[in-house]
Amino acid sequence: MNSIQTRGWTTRMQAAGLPLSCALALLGVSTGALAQAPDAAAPAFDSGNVAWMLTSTLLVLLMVVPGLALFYGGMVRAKNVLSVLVQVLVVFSVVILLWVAYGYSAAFTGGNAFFGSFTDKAFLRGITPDSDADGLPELLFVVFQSTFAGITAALVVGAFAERIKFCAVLLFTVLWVTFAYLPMVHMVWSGEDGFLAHKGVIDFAGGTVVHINAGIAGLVGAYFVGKRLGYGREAIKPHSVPFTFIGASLLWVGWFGFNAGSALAADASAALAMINTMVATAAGVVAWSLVEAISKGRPSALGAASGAVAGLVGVTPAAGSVGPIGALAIGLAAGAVCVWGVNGLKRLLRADDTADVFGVHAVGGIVGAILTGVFSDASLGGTGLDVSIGAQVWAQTFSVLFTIAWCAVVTTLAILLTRAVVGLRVSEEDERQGLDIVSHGESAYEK
Amino acid sequence: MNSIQTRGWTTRMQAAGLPLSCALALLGVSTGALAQAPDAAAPAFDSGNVAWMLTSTLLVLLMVVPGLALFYGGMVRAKNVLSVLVQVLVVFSVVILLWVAYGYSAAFTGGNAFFGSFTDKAFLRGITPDSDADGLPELLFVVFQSTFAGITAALVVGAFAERIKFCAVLLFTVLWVTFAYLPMVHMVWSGEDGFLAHKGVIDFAGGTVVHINAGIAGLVGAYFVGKRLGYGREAIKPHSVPFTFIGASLLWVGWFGFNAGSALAADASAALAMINTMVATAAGVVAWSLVEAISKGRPSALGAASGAVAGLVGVTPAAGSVGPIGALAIGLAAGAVCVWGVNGLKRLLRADDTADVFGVHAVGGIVGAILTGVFSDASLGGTGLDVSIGAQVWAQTFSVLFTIAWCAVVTTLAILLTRAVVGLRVSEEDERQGLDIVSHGESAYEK
Amino acid sequence: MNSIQTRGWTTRMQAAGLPLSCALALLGVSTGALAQAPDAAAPAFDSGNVAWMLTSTLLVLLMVVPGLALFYGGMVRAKNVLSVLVQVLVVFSVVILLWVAYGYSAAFTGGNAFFGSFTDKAFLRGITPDSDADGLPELLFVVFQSTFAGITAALVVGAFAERIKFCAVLLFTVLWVTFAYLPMVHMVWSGEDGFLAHKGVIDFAGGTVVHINAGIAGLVGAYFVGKRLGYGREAIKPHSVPFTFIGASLLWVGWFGFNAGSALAADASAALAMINTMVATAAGVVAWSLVEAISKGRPSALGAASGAVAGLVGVTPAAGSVGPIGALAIGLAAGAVCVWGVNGLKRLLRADDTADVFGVHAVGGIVGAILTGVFSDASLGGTGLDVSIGAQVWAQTFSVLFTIAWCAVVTTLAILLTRAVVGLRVSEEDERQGLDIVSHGESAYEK
Amino acid sequence: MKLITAVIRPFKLDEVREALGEAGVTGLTVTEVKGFGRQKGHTELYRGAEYVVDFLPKLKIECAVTDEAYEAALEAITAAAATGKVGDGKIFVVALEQVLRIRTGEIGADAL
Amino acid sequence: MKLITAVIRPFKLDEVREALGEAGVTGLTVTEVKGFGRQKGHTELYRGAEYVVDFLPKLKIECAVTDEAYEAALEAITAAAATGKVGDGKIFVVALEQVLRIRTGEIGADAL
Amino acid sequence: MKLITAVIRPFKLDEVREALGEAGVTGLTVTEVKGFGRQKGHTELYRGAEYVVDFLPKLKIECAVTDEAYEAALEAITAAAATGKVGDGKIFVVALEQVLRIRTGEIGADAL
Ligand SMILES: Nc1ncnc2c1ncn2[C@@H]1O[C@H](COP(=O)(O)OP(=O)(O)O)[C@@H](O)[C@H]1O
Ligand SMILES: Nc1ncnc2c1ncn2[C@@H]1O[C@H](COP(=O)(O)OP(=O)(O)O)[C@@H](O)[C@H]1O
Ligand SMILES: Nc1ncnc2c1ncn2[C@@H]1O[C@H](COP(=O)(O)OP(=O)(O)O)[C@@H](O)[C@H]1O
Repeated sequence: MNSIQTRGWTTRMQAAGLPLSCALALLGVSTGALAQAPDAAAPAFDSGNVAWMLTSTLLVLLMVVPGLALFYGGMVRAKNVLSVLVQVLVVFSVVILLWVAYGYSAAFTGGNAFFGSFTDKAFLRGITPDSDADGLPELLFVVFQSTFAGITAALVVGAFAERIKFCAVLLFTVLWVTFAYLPMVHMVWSGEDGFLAHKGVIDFAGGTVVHINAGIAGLVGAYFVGKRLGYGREAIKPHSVPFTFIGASLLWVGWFGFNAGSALAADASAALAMINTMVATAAGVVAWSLVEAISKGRPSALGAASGAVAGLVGVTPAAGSVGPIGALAIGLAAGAVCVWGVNGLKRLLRADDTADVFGVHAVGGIVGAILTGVFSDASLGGTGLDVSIGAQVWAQTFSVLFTIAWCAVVTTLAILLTRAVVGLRVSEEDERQGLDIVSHGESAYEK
Repeated sequence: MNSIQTRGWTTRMQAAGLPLSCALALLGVSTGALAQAPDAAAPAFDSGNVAWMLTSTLLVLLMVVPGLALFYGGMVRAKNVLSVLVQVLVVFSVVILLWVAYGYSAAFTGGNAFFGSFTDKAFLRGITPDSDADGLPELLFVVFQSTFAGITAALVVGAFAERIKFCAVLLFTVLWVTFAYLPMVHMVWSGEDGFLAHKGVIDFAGGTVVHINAGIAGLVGAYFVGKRLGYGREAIKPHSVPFTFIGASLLWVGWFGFNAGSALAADASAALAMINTMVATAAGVVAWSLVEAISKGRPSALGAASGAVAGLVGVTPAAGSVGPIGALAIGLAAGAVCVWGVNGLKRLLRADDTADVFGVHAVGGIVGAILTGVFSDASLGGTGLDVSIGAQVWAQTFSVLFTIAWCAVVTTLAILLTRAVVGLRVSEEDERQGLDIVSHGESAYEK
Repeated sequence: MNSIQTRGWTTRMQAAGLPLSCALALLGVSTGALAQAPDAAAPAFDSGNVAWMLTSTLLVLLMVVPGLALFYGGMVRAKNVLSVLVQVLVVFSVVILLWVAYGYSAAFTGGNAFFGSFTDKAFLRGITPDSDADGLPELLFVVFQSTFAGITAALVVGAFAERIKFCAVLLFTVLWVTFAYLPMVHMVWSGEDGFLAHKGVIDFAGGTVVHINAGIAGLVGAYFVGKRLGYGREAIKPHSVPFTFIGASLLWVGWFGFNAGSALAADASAALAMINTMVATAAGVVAWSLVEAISKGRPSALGAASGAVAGLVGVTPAAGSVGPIGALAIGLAAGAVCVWGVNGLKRLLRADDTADVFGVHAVGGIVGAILTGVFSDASLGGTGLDVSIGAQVWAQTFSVLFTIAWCAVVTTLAILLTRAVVGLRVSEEDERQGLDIVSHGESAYEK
Repeated sequence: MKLITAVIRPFKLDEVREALGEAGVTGLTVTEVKGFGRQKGHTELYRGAEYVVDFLPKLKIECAVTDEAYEAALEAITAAAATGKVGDGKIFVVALEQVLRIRTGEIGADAL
Repeated sequence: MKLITAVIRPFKLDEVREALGEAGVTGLTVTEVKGFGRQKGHTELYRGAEYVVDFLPKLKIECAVTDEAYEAALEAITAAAATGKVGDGKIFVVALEQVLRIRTGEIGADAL
Repeated sequence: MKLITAVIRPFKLDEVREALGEAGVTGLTVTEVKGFGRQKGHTELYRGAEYVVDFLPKLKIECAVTDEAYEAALEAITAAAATGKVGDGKIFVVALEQVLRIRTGEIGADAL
């Protein structure tokens, strides 16, 4: 029933061309899409599913601010904590706007196996409150997914914290989201024709799309941005482990929106994702603590918090298809392997990845992605595979490798372009003084 | 079916008179309203809507504690942080009790165009778990709305933080809620006969009722309480910008309960409010940061956090009736204008509004209220207006002006009365030492 | 339809014996329970109820981390804050795993009046995503209840913070949960045949099971562990009252999941629990502040925060059966009595219960448990009692006494065993240096 | 040369610095300290535990001056830091044997 | 007059203050410092990064005393602050040329 | 004996400590301070309020040395702490009348 108006809008769009219409849209002019009141013969959405997806959406926001911001912010020195908070908040906000502008369209409309259309649903045109996306209001699906885009981009900034220019972060983010995140979503989640969906990958809530993707970007970014001054010589300690702890806790709490929300309904599948997420995280905490206790003699708070995140990352692709005992195994594995990710492997890689985005998110993501192929099998307590465990593990491994390759290439190009246009690092003196004062004109704490 | 008991209760009420019944009620005596078990032939409430409203209620609480408390608490000096936290918590709690005692009744029962009845549903009499308020359990509606009353009162305290007496805050709160907040709710939300509802104002979640109202109270209060010692001479810096950041983040997260909860259902309207709130906030962050970057050279963390709140305030009245692009425009406008609210305008007004309650909540609220009249129009992507844009803008403007006038008068009287009864400010020496020790006998931090 | 696989699993279990199957289960081998996809002829769960229980589950997690962790962590000295955070997180995680392993089974399967079966549903065997527990997915019920077990164990650690060995905490936790928490759940919540359920106790969300239980364990534990060095001589102040405030706030927010979630549905009962929890907590804040203002001259932030928790504890058993005015009375009573619990009574008891687990949780729990027997009566606004007020108060009192006795005995044995096996306290020198460095190899803050 | 150490009330810092500036002192070093003296403290109460806090927040200012500037500096501090109430603080003076500017290696009065 | 500066273990503060009080010293100024010396530090570990922390928390106490009170003050501090284990700290004494009480302008021993 | 007090840039601490160690100084005490001098500060902006921050974070190092070690210590600090830019800091030297090791009661150079 909105068709006439919508069509009129479409016509104006085509006449005016995208740039003009963008400008108009930003000025609030000429967007007639929602003209009908939502209750005029509105389709009946299931209120329980809507309730859960509303909740899930804000839970993912909670993961980013204050969750992730604090998780990272606590790990840096007091002179840089605000720079991390600003970066996370502004990156997230920019990506939300980008998502509305063309991100949703490019990720979730038809197109080819790698990209959707950048214009079909640009500025959400044609979407009204009554628009239905698989039984949910499409606007709700749009906003739920927008938070995924936002958190993935925000995850990356942990890797080059404490020395990067703020404008470099923003330019890089726009490039990276456009060419690494959007196509990954399209390939995995946009439907059967997506490149990796077609290969049969299981990625319930974003093991490849979100975590491996962000982790690889972090590693590549950390290489190009270079090590922090004094890295490996001076003591560069977290300025507030309690903040990191709060952040990890809120990541856990919010992650239920991420994982159980990915069921897109309040049903048995969401319940399964819920318990899996709880169990895997607890297992991640226990595993990391145990490995630390055995290898270093003392389990640490930063370790226990990191173990929670490792468990969460690990269970993300698996949450909807493994059983609780499978989740337990994945949590234990992710927790244990990530200790190595931030120790032995990190020393090997010789990159200064400030918040170990690679060591936790990429490593935990890879462990989870591959074990998803194992524990989803019915014989191991999962909801069942369409193919053999071997075949599924191969599909998972292929997706991991493909994600690594795609993301590494895009990140490299994006960061080289960023370096060329605005430069990557602040001056040595500015780095000593701290980004809070230099880039943002503030001090975090005052006595 | 509760009628006999309820009637008996009513009779006793009338016989005993309010004061006695209050006392009795507090002692738990003579309140027979809930006598029936809720499942005895209970009406079937839609579980999805109930789920979302339960969630929304706790989200608004999250906005207040710890959200608003931290947002404000981080902005004051370390010697006053606890006083802010206590004020927010106790003010909120007192208002909850006041709401149960007579607030809900005065706001939401019949009465005239300005006030409901102070006694009809005093102490929630007659309301049982089965009572239905437009399809929701009335008790749920009562508790949801109680949090709105609580947060509005708590918003005000940011304006005179760091020098006001604690008992003054409490006395002022009771007066102000009774004579400024309750009538505003009644005028806007209690039904077609409310004074401003009748004028056709659109205020989905509380632009006038909550934000302009609180902002004006803050400004007037700040004038009467006077400037802090050393204001404009000494450096009075936020003692913990990270706390303010956490607070702003939790305001954002909780605001979904505020805005999407105002749909009173988990439906398409809530979904619309959800995406609008997300987009406007992101736009507020970006706009404030951009204006700061351009005008001061450095976008700040306090600024980005303030931008989020400005965007949230701006979109509050509009959340249910504009489209996402309208929300984007409102967020950008609110974010940008509020930078001026806390800079140029603030210098002009010469009041020491500690946490810029006026500069953000009143200014952002006015921008939002007026633009709601614009972007709700179908031609601009909204759900449609009953009148022309011009007429709607006038209705919005009238409501704004009326709110300012009503609130300014009530606040002045309330604060003069408070000054007469208990005094407003602590002594100069006490102010130097800090309210934490002087008024609350504690220090916030110990090394 | 899962019967064959499940039976096969059972057979292997019996053949292999529990230890081996545990090991196998941990390795993810041989757990075929979830083999069917959840949507294959799945029962239709009410999406609204599921949505609310998903939300409630994560709310209880929010209470623990970061809620309780911060509430306690803020109260200790800066040199011990991480030890508290780690203890809370790891204790919670261990209990989640224990719950999956045998806790759920021992609590909620048949068995006798005191214990369920430790093996029937060990490792959740036989439970699939489609399993129904009173209209909810059983897995959702399992995970919701797991958080109750986790928080109860975590509550206890506040009592012996700042001097206990980390391994002692863990060993004690496993023993205590197994022999104090699991049977209490079974006695109260597993059905009509549970020992205390049979006596007619009303304990909606865990007054006896959770709070009195944890409070008594804390007191007994504090006696055995002994006082902190310098207790009563040196100033041992909270290192961050704002953290404690944030913690209390998140406890309040999360407690809605605890209390309203205990309705196990999004219905009128949940709505009643919601408003009761809101009102009682506000009353607790006001009562504690008032008593402090009158007796000490200054209401404190730590006091207001403690009052919130006292109100929450008090209303926990009552939330589903009293009316809002009854909740108000309980909140006032709990708030006021607990001031005495942490002052006069504490001095009397001469135990160094670091975070007043006894003074708030046991004392508030007892007040609440007994008043529940009063205000649940229809004549006082409750949903009605099956017996006279006197009889119900006796049932409540009996439950309280029984809980105290059972818990005191189990705690004593558990702590003596722990002392014998790993010892309870760190050395004097280590206690001076602080547990963060000594037990976890970290410092919380760095400037 | 003399090393002047003054313990003052925290909120007096800016005034003292300006006064010293006018007296020709161009550098100083400030430390947050806790002072114990005649000035009365306050009590704090955390749940059941009451503590008397005797150590009050003060700032310690150290400045090295030439013998000529010495008197003026003393007067400047005294004038700027005084409120007339107990707790205004004290000034301590010791003889300075040597001063050195790290950047240039200059020594003595040149280094000030 | 002498200025006594003592670096002590933090938890000894109250005892030292009392001992000084008995020795007739009525005022002192305390600073949180980090000390490096013979006492061994500890290691901290944050994920992969291990740091040896050599600087340990100490308190620095400064008190100005008359020449007569000097010996007693030294003994008081030594007695109260000693545990006999490495890291008890040190006392440094310098000559005080002048003392001034800001509130009154009194100088010399009167200002103490 | 001398008491050397050096105000340095915070990030130079480790280098200075090592240099002092090589010069035979085995103990020192460090305090976080704020310094005011020729080095320019920066501005901070909180919403509408702009502040010029003139006090910059510095570390103050105190070490007691024997008269023999004195020169070497001074040179060690100067060499290790210098960057050549304004703000490198200063060194102040006063005569030390007495040193006492609390643990043993040793006095004089033995106590160092
Ligand atoms: N003998 C002393 N040695 C070192 N510092 C002192 C001494 N006496 C006082 N102070 C410092 O001076 C501050 C002010 O002293 P106080 O006796 O309270 O007031 P007043 O300076 O007005 O006499 C104290 O807090 C303490 O820091
Ligand atoms: N030469 C020195 N100059 C200044 N401070 C010193 C010196 N030597 C030791 N200290 C301080 O005294 C503290 C204790 O010294 P340490 O050698 O550890 O033990 P002890 O005092 O028992 O010999 C150190 O932490 C440091 O603060
Ligand atoms: N006269 C002085 N008395 C005490 N401290 C001083 C004095 N002059 C400088 N300082 C300290 O030395 C630091 C560096 O001094 P500054 O003038 O900025 O640079 P430079 O040391 O290169 O000349 C200051 O921040 C301050 O802490």
